[in-house]
Amino acid sequence: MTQLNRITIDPITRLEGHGKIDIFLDGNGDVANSYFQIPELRGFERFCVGRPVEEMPLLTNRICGVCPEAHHMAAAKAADAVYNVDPPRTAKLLRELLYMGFYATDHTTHFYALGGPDFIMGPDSPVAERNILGVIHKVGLEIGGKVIQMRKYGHTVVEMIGGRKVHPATSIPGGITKILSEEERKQIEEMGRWAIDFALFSLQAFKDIVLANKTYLDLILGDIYTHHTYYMGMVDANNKVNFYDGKVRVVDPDGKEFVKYAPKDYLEHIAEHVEPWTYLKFPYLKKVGWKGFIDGRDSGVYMATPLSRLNASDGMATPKAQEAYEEFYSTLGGKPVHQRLATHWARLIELLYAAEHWVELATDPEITSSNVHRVPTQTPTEGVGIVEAPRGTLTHHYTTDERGLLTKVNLIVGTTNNYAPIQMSTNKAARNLIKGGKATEGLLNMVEMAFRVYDPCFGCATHSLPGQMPLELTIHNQDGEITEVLKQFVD
Amino acid sequence: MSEQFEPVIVGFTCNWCSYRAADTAGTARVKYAPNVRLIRLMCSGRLDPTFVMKALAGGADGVLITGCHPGDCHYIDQNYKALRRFLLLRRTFTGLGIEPGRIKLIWASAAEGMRLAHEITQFVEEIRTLGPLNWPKWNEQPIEVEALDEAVKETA
Amino acid sequence: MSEDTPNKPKVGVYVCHCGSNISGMVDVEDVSKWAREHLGQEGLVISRDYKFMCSSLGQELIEKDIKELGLERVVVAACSPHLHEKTFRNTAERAGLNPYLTEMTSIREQVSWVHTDKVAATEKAKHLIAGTVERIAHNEPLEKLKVPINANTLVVGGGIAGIQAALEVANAGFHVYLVEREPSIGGHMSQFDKTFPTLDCSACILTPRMVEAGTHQNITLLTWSEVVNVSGFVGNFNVTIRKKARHVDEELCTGCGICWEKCPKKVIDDVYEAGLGYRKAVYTPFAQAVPKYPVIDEPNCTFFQKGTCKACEKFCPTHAIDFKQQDQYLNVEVGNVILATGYDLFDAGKMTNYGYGRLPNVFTSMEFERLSNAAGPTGGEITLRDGKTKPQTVGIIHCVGSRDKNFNNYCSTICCMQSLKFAHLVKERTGAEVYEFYIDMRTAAKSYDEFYQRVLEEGTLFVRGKVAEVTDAVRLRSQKGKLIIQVEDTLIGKQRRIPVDMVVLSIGMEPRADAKETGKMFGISCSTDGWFMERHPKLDPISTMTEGIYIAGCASGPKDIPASVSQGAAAAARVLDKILQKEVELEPIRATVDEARCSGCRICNNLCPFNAIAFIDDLAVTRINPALCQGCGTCVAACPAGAISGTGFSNDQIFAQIDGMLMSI
Amino acid sequence: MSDKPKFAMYWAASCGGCEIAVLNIHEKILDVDANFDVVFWPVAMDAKYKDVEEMEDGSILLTLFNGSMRNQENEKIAHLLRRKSKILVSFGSCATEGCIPGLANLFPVSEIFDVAYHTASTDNPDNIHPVPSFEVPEGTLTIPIMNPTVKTLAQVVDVDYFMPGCPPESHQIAAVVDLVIQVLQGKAQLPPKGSVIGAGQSTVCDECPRTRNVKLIKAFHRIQEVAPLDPALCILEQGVPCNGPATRSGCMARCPQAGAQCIGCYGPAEGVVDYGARLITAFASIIDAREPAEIESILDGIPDPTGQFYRFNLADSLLRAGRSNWDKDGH
Repeated sequence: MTQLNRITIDPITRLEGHGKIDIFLDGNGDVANSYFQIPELRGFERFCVGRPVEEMPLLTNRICGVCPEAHHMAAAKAADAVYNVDPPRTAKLLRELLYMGFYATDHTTHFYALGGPDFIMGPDSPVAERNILGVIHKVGLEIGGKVIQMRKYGHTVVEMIGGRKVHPATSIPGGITKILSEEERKQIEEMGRWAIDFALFSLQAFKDIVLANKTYLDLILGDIYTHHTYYMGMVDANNKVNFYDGKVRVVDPDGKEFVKYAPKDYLEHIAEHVEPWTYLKFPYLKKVGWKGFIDGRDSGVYMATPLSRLNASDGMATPKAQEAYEEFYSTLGGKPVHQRLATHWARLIELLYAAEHWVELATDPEITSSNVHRVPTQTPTEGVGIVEAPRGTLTHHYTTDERGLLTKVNLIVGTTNNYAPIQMSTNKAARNLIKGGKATEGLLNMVEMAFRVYDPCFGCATHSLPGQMPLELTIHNQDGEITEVLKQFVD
Repeated sequence: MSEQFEPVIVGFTCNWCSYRAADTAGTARVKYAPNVRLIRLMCSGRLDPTFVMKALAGGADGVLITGCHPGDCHYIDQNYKALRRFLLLRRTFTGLGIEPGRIKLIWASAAEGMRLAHEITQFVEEIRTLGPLNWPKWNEQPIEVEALDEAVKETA
Repeated sequence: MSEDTPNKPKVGVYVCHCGSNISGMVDVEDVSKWAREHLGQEGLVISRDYKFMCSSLGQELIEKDIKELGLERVVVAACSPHLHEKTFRNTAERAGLNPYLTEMTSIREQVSWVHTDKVAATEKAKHLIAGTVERIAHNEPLEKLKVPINANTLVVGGGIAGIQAALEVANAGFHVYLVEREPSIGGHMSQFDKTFPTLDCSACILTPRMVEAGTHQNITLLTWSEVVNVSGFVGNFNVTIRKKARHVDEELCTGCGICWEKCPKKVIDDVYEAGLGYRKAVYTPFAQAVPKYPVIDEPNCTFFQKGTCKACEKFCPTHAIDFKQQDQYLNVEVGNVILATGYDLFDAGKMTNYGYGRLPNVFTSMEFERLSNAAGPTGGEITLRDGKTKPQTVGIIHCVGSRDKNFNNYCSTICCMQSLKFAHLVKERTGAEVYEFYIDMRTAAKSYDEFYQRVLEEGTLFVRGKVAEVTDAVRLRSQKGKLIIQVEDTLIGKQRRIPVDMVVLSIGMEPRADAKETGKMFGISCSTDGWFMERHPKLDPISTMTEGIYIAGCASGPKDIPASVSQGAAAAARVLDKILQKEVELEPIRATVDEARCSGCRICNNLCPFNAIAFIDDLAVTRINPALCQGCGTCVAACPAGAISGTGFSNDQIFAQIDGMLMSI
Repeated sequence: MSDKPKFAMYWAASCGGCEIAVLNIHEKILDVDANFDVVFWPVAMDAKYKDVEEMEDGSILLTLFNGSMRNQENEKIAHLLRRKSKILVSFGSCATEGCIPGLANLFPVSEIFDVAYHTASTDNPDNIHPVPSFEVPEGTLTIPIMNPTVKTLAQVVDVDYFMPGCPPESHQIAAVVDLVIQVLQGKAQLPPKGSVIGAGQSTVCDECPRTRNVKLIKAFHRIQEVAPLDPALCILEQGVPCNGPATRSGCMARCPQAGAQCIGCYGPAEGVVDYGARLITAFASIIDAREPAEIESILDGIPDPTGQFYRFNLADSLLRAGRSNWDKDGH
């Protein structure tokens, strides 16, 4: 068989390997195939076995320093389930409030520092401007301060309830260890109201700059970034988006409910596929089956992102977010939205919901109650805890002995859900953009945009941050000489 | 297995009972196995678990801890504190895959040279049946990348 | 981390042949040669082997090397440090090297004498030496701690042992605080009538001593008083004494006795009279009491109970009665303490098969002492409970509560002799027939056995066997009203039922009920049977593990009067020795806290049995009092912050020793 | 631009929390920017291995290195950055003591694979495991080889300073940044090589506001059995195994202040050789029992001693790994 050229896209550095894309070209220099590899495994599922279940919220924190709050919550809920204990209402409120603070911070970071610049500045604007600084210049200086402010506020909430800014410490089986004081509550409420304004401001900015701009809209609606897959997201009793609790709902490529399952039943619906060339597994819908990296109703591939959560739900549980939700679908021509780039918009709608709900929780009369823990009385056995991490549905599944020491641990983390779609998106982008062994202009960013929409956090799967992943792409000719080096700088 | 395995054992004795018991054994010319090397402490209460770990990490196959009989401690009741540490240490070792039998705590009064000798010989036999521990000398042998490849290939 | 630092201190290693004791099983030349060749990088500059290191020539060898080679550390591989550690430390000191920079490795007791394979033995010797050589690099020069001695002495317990001790110290010209719980000193001895074997009158020999103690210018007598707190350490104890309210002003009282004549309240005296006699609510326990002042016994005093009476006050010629008097707390500073707290008597009621308390004519030995005492309730008449009937036959049962695994395993040592004394007194005063029921006769002291012979000759009947039961259930009408002693006579191998009128239970001694608390207060321990523990049962029976605390008399176990007296004197001698030294030297093996690193977690605070560890609240750190610290190192090993270090046995020293011992050779 | 001293920050096997902690020093980050020329910081900017390779040895003044040595690539970069840096700081718990992922040292890599690729939800009938090098139709794909044992940075290269914490507290990071800047301005001295920076000398109790008394306990409790705890009283005295007494100070006792026990992320105190040993002896010291049977039953209250004592520190402990990690016959 003919010697193929190879293109290696290495998100960070060639030797560090926080995930890299190998693109193989055929004799004509067209894309034969591409592989997105995750080269790291830390083995939490093994070494957590033998530990006391109450430590899981603290141990699994360390899976990811970007979304430790998500692991903390999923672990705490799984531990509740293991003891079959229902935490007092206040404990749940506090956990969820912490989680809203986290969501607001995380979505803000992604939109302004990572995803947003593509639009606000435009995909083909000079790379040097396509970053947070560029955004500041375009939208106005005060935005920079606001972004930092928003991150600070979010972290303050996390610290007030979780005890620490990174790796919260307070959730335990049956509730939480910290009581919220009235002073803290006031402060949190004020910050929350500010956060709502910030979210609205961000949405407005998105509309003014992106939606008003035909080029961007076309880009969003274009085919390169479109995949017809299943969509997953957690919903409350009214099928509204919920990050902390509820049932997991999956809709098919036509937006019809495919299944809605309770966390404990996840094994009936989710399975993971293993490939020998990467450490990360590929989850898929068990009842549909693994058909490889392909679109459509017959492929078990699903997506779990802000966009999928909106697709999988019937709306948002807070008024302003609900408005935004409706506008979202009316603008993009109804449900479900398959255009991946719309995820950025969806993310801002979630930001608004997080901020609104933040205030709802902070003003709940029971939030400062001292009844924050219920002592478990039953023999620990088995439990599943699911939350929506910003990057997808996060599942923790524990089995313990009668002393509550873990005997089995299974984790399906946020980003992992999207591993197959990411592989597909990058592959598709590459196929569309690389012709005749030559990369077209803006290819790099186009390909990068293809997976940046997923806000991939390999901290969970491996250990890299959702960074503006700088790309370096090298194209070899038949003889393997470098004919062209395309680079994107970020500084 | 050409020649039989000779365990290396580090022993910690208190100055007042067990170390004197060793003296008594000597004076009475009681014979016992030469595998134990004794370190004198003022009291079994001085025994820091770090000593035991250092001994095992340093190549010992077992560690013997001795003190005055409960109630007879020269320092009134410090040997009870040694007992508590010993029991917790042994549990910790189990989690690290070290047989609990590799550390032993015995009480011996200054008069019990016979007993000490007997216990030592018996402990040596117990370790002999457990076999060598030979814990890796981590600092002395940094794993070479080649060796590493091998190691991983067989595991992966 | 004890990494090889380039300039390690210069070490000399000296391997002793001990004649052939060591060289017979250990190839000492090879060991010494090996050390020279392999321990260079550990700082070794010289290693020698020699026939007898402890000989003056051997020591000179070391001194010479220290001077000429500038040795900074000396390792002697020879016998046990318990034999010659001092010797070689002195050697080093003579050559100008701090004694604590010398270490011994036992290759005799731990190697040559106990192993049979010369190769293995030689190898083990090398390992041990390597360990010591690595260890000694981390030894620090240490100075003995010197603490000044307060010349005052506290004696607790005013029995004969305590009195003796107090007098000895006082006569030597030093001040003594003599503390007694009861209203008078004198202890058990003051209750006896005669003392064996000489039969001289207890009161006659005791009283002069009591008086001397009571009037001695160097003795502060504190009766009706108890020690409630002790702090400090050898040479510098601070003692709090509770002086219970006597309600009698000692300044004014003349001891005339009118108050107890007039006192309307009769009280059964179960302390001094063992329950056989009465005293008043205001009383002195006995006529010769020292001091002469009575006490008012609040629980029994009508005024204190009902608020009226005050008879004593009305009649007191010197207005010495003071109902308002309160307990006083005195703080005294002393350098040494002698505990002569004595013993309690076994509670005969526990042996229900002997019927004490149920059968009126079963008496305890102490009751008998009072019966036979001229100053006692019956004026020395030996009668049955009714107070008039003279017994025809008397059975004396030995070892009641002693040598009995149900009660006390030990022998109370005095019961045999006291029983013989009783037999003699019964015969002398009543002519009754006397049976002695014994397990073994123990009469092992000066002229004790002669006394036994004498009692035998007087016709006392001896039955060898432990009495099973004393009962009033008679089988023969003729025996009606008698007590039957059921016993197996092991000499003739027959069960016997012996009818008697009176039974005397020779009850044993027990540690004071509060001995444990007392021990705790003074920082000393009790043996398993509850007596105070001596530093060494043979070689140091009057010292304890705590410097400056001595024990005398029955506090450390059953004793007769001569033994108690000599212990009192011996303890006094120890104290005087300390006082005359003016200061004590303490081993410098001590723990210290690095306060910068102490987190105040207080993990260590419960660990020190010598109260050397104190928490300083306002600084939130823990401190160790070097004079109280005994150097066990438990807190060093316990500190989770690694903030406590211990001299002589530091982590670095022991880590290095482990490394050395495991060095591959 | 570059007469300013060069600054680098790198992550090996880490979770990213250290980077977040650095970002959380907020405005201080501007001081870093003002005083340093940031030449290598993957999270913040394009980072190209060969660019670093091309730098002169020792040309980077300060490198904050977080993450443990999980695979060969981690080690290679560690060696590279050691060469290029004047001051190499082992930053955070992973680099300094192995952190939670160091618990993997309790097991052989093979076992980690066996579990990870055969979980309840994994559909793996053909027993496929990732392999270092794999032939796909189009060519060969390679992924880095995992080390059998997680190592700390100092076990691989010479380290100048250690900065503990999971992650290091932002106020401590800010303090260290200030210090280095002052050193640059000649206003301060660097601490001796090998020092621990950005932390205290003592242990967490030193900063913990809870009241402490003489400790003697009859039972250990798991926090969910007794929560909520008395907020004013030492957690350990309430029977909950709190690692505070043995854990280096510097975090301001955040977890105890939030009603949770210290889990030990700041590692051992100054000069301590083995963190776990300190905790073993500390916990044993407060047990109020003398009879072996009673002591054992009290110890049952610590269900996972190995995890309790070596949660963060296993890779840096004297024994460093569980026996089965290296000894096939071990169990």
